[in-house]
Amino acid sequence: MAEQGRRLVMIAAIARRLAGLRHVAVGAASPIPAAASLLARALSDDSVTVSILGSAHHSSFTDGGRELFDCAAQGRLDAFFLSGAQIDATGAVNLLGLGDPMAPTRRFLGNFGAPYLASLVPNVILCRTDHGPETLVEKVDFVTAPGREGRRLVTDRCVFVVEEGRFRLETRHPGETLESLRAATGFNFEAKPDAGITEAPDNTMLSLLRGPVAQAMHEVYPAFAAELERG
Amino acid sequence: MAEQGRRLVMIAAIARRLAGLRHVAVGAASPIPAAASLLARALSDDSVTVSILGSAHHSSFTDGGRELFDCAAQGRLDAFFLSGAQIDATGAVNLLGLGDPMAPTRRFLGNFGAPYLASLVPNVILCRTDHGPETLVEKVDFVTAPGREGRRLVTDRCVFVVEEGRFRLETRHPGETLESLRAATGFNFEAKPDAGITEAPDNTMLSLLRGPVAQAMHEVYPAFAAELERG
Amino acid sequence: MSWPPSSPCPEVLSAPTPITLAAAIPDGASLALAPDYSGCSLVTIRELIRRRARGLRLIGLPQLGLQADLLIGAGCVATIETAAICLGEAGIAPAFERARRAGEVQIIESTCPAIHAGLTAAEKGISHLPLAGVIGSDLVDLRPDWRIADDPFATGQLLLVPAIRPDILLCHAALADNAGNLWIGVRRELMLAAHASRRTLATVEEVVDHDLLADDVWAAGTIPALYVDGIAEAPNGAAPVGLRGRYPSDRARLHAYAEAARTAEGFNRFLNAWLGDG
Amino acid sequence: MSWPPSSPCPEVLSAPTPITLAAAIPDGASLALAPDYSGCSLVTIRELIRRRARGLRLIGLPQLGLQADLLIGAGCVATIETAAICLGEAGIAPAFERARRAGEVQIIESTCPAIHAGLTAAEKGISHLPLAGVIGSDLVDLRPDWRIADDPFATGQLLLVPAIRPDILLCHAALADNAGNLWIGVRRELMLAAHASRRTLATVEEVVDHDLLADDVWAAGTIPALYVDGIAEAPNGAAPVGLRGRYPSDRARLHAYAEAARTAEGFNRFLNAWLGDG
Repeated sequence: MAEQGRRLVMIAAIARRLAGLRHVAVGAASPIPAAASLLARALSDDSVTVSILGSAHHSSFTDGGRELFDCAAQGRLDAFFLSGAQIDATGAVNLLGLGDPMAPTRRFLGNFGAPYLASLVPNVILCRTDHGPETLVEKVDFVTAPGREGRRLVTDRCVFVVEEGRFRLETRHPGETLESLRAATGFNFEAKPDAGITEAPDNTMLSLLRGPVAQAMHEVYPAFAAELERG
Repeated sequence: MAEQGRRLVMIAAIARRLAGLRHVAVGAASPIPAAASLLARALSDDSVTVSILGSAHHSSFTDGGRELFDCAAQGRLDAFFLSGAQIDATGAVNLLGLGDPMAPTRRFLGNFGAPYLASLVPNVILCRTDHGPETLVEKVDFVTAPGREGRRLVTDRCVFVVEEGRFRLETRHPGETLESLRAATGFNFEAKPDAGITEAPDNTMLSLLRGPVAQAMHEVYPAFAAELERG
Repeated sequence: MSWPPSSPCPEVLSAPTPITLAAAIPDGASLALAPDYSGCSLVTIRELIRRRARGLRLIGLPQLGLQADLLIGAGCVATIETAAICLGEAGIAPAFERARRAGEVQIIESTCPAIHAGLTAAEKGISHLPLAGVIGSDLVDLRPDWRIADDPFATGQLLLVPAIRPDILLCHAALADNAGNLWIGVRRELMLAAHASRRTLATVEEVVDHDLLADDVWAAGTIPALYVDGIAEAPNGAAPVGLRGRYPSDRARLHAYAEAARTAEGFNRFLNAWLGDG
Repeated sequence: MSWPPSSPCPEVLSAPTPITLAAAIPDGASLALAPDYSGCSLVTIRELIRRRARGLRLIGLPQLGLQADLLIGAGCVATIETAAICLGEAGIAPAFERARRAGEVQIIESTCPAIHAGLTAAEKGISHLPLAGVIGSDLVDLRPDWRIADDPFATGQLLLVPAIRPDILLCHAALADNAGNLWIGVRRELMLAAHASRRTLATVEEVVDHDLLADDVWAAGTIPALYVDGIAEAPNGAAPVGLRGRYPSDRARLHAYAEAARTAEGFNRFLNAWLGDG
């Protein structure tokens, strides 16, 4: 499947998880979660509030940097997205570095708000566009945030969900097999009994993505928005 | 001494205590402290910042009701004023009520911010315009805020200061004697060895009071401002 | 955890009026109200009295004024938690004073920074906030729910004040927009209370057509719709108290109230006249 | 207590420029800096580098970006306390990464809400703030200054984060007035940091003649002069990062920096060109 096709599958898979929520926030440098959230908003007839950090037009925060965190603690933030330089079989993420955390052999950008949001936001969706064995590992070197039952990981190859403390395969994207996924994943996993194929975006979704979603994405993610418009 | 004369002596006595400070705040329903603070500002060539609560023009707070208290805790508030339905020999004030605090025989307005500000603001000046034995008592029925060494009480008759845990007479206003003060005061007190007469406002003060101070008072205390203008 | 979870946010009221706002405040609710200088929805208070609300637990932000006195006099109030209650320059709140003497209202005595601290704890989703000062005041003895603890980071003791989570904030502001954003300017205690409260209901002088969040100059003083559950347009909705930047308080009317309400009969005459007003 | 006490507020700088602002930041000071999206005074950072500042202890609000990377590359920095450090879409902060590998900068790892909590504790004059969440992260093991305590009001445990009191907040904003009031709009983390810091120094795009506190629409987004110790007019003072509502970041320049600064030589070439610029 071409890269743009995989992206659209990821966006649709995430957007479907956001249906019925009230308030979804998206951190910096997260174009796929941003597109998925804006798609969920468009599908909900704007009943989902979307806060895109770093956006002047799609953020409803007026109380400074702390507001996102206070909002989460108040129970007013239903979903947030995290990436993870490492993500492990339990759903834990590592945003800090490899090796000794006091002197990592490789350091990532930092923990940001993940240690807090991961425990306070009911729906934290993990997202990686480069499903591979170095990223998806048996055990993270540093627990920026621990895993949690029900947490989902959406990659460019499949959707995992934590059940009984470990990721299970929920759906695989078109073109993937259980074998191709095992080869690309650094941890062992079971597939859910009903694991099927990730549903591709339908025509309504595709037209919303090309139209209002792409338009809303232009401010913060112009290149990504242009690709959405090309379809 | 006529009422207006006493007021001017009080205002001058307070203003002299505020010289050299950076930031003075005045609570609600405090015309004499407000006039004294604005006078101190005028005398300082506007180097004193004056925050008058309830004023749109003379308040530099922009972070809501909590800011006054945060500001005090930061060490950014040099002086504040308290009244007290009862004030006792130790400098403690009672803003709550008489008798059992759970069922007072007479209840005043409430504690406001006094329990906090009295301990965090370095210069809390107590102020009463009706020096009498029911107000100035040996022991308050309820300690809204305890006394503190060096705390001053400015009344319409004299200035007291807490030294070694009790009020001593610092100066008496023109027309008062030690005897007249003892008769009007519900607690016993010593006079400081150097206790003299409270200095009346000089001509500079009087002209500032009639001019810029009265003008600045008009927003919140129109009647009081008109009296200042009459001189 | 089921997916998706039920939303933690209440439904937004559709097409609200002061009457429907009042109807959305159930008997027994804890209700945060501003002091007379900071955005009072008297027009909704009137509807609360008309519908004979009962058992309200008022929380002052951090004081209470005319709104509380009217509700208390009309028998709507069970408890008040406040740093003070008064009618500004008109002095003692007369209906409160009568109810207090009759033992008809329970008073939870507080102090301004303790109420701000309790609301801040709720805003941050923590059980309590440490508070400087206050220790040394007899007020601490009146609050068995407050705790004194050794400061874990310094010598000395700290007061720990539990979170205050009002069911509802009711306020009045100058402007809202069609999306439900509420402009409160520098009256930031209303934003704190909106964050801390489960619901926020407001009346406004006018609903404007432009997006208050689109321009940072307006956004800086705006409570986002995210926190606001119902807004009704109600010009002059704060009267007879004032609204900063819009209109002053009606001093003659406030003094007339303070005078009349010294007796139960006078209060009822004033109230009936007011209920007949609009 | 002597009367009057010496003022707790520092002197306001008279007629400041970015050069005098930089001179007012002593070596070894703890210096709060905004992330690239929230008001960076690059024009003062340049003067700090020109005067060869040393031993600065940077605090991210709550992250750090280009300002920190330039200061670190120029050898001005001893420690950083931050939730993250990066150049936005230009990725890893290259001078920081080199200094980290060489052990030239000490990193105090944090997370956004812990920094906000530490500043809030300082704002409120308390030793610490309880913080929800975070427990369960290995980050707690990296912070011996944080404490875990039983929640005195609920079952479970709370993280206690000590107050963060920066010596100086340095920022850039759109407007100030002649009285020293600083308009920061919705960038409210700057107001929190100004409250928490001993001094606030700022550059602005323009100094306006009208009083920013006179109109609530402006006042709502204004840090009062009370907290501000020096303001210098410096148009385009945030470049090459952007200023919300004024100008975007210079993406080409940031990417050129990210590329060049991968080596010490490249960094120095970029720095010298920049120091020669203005």
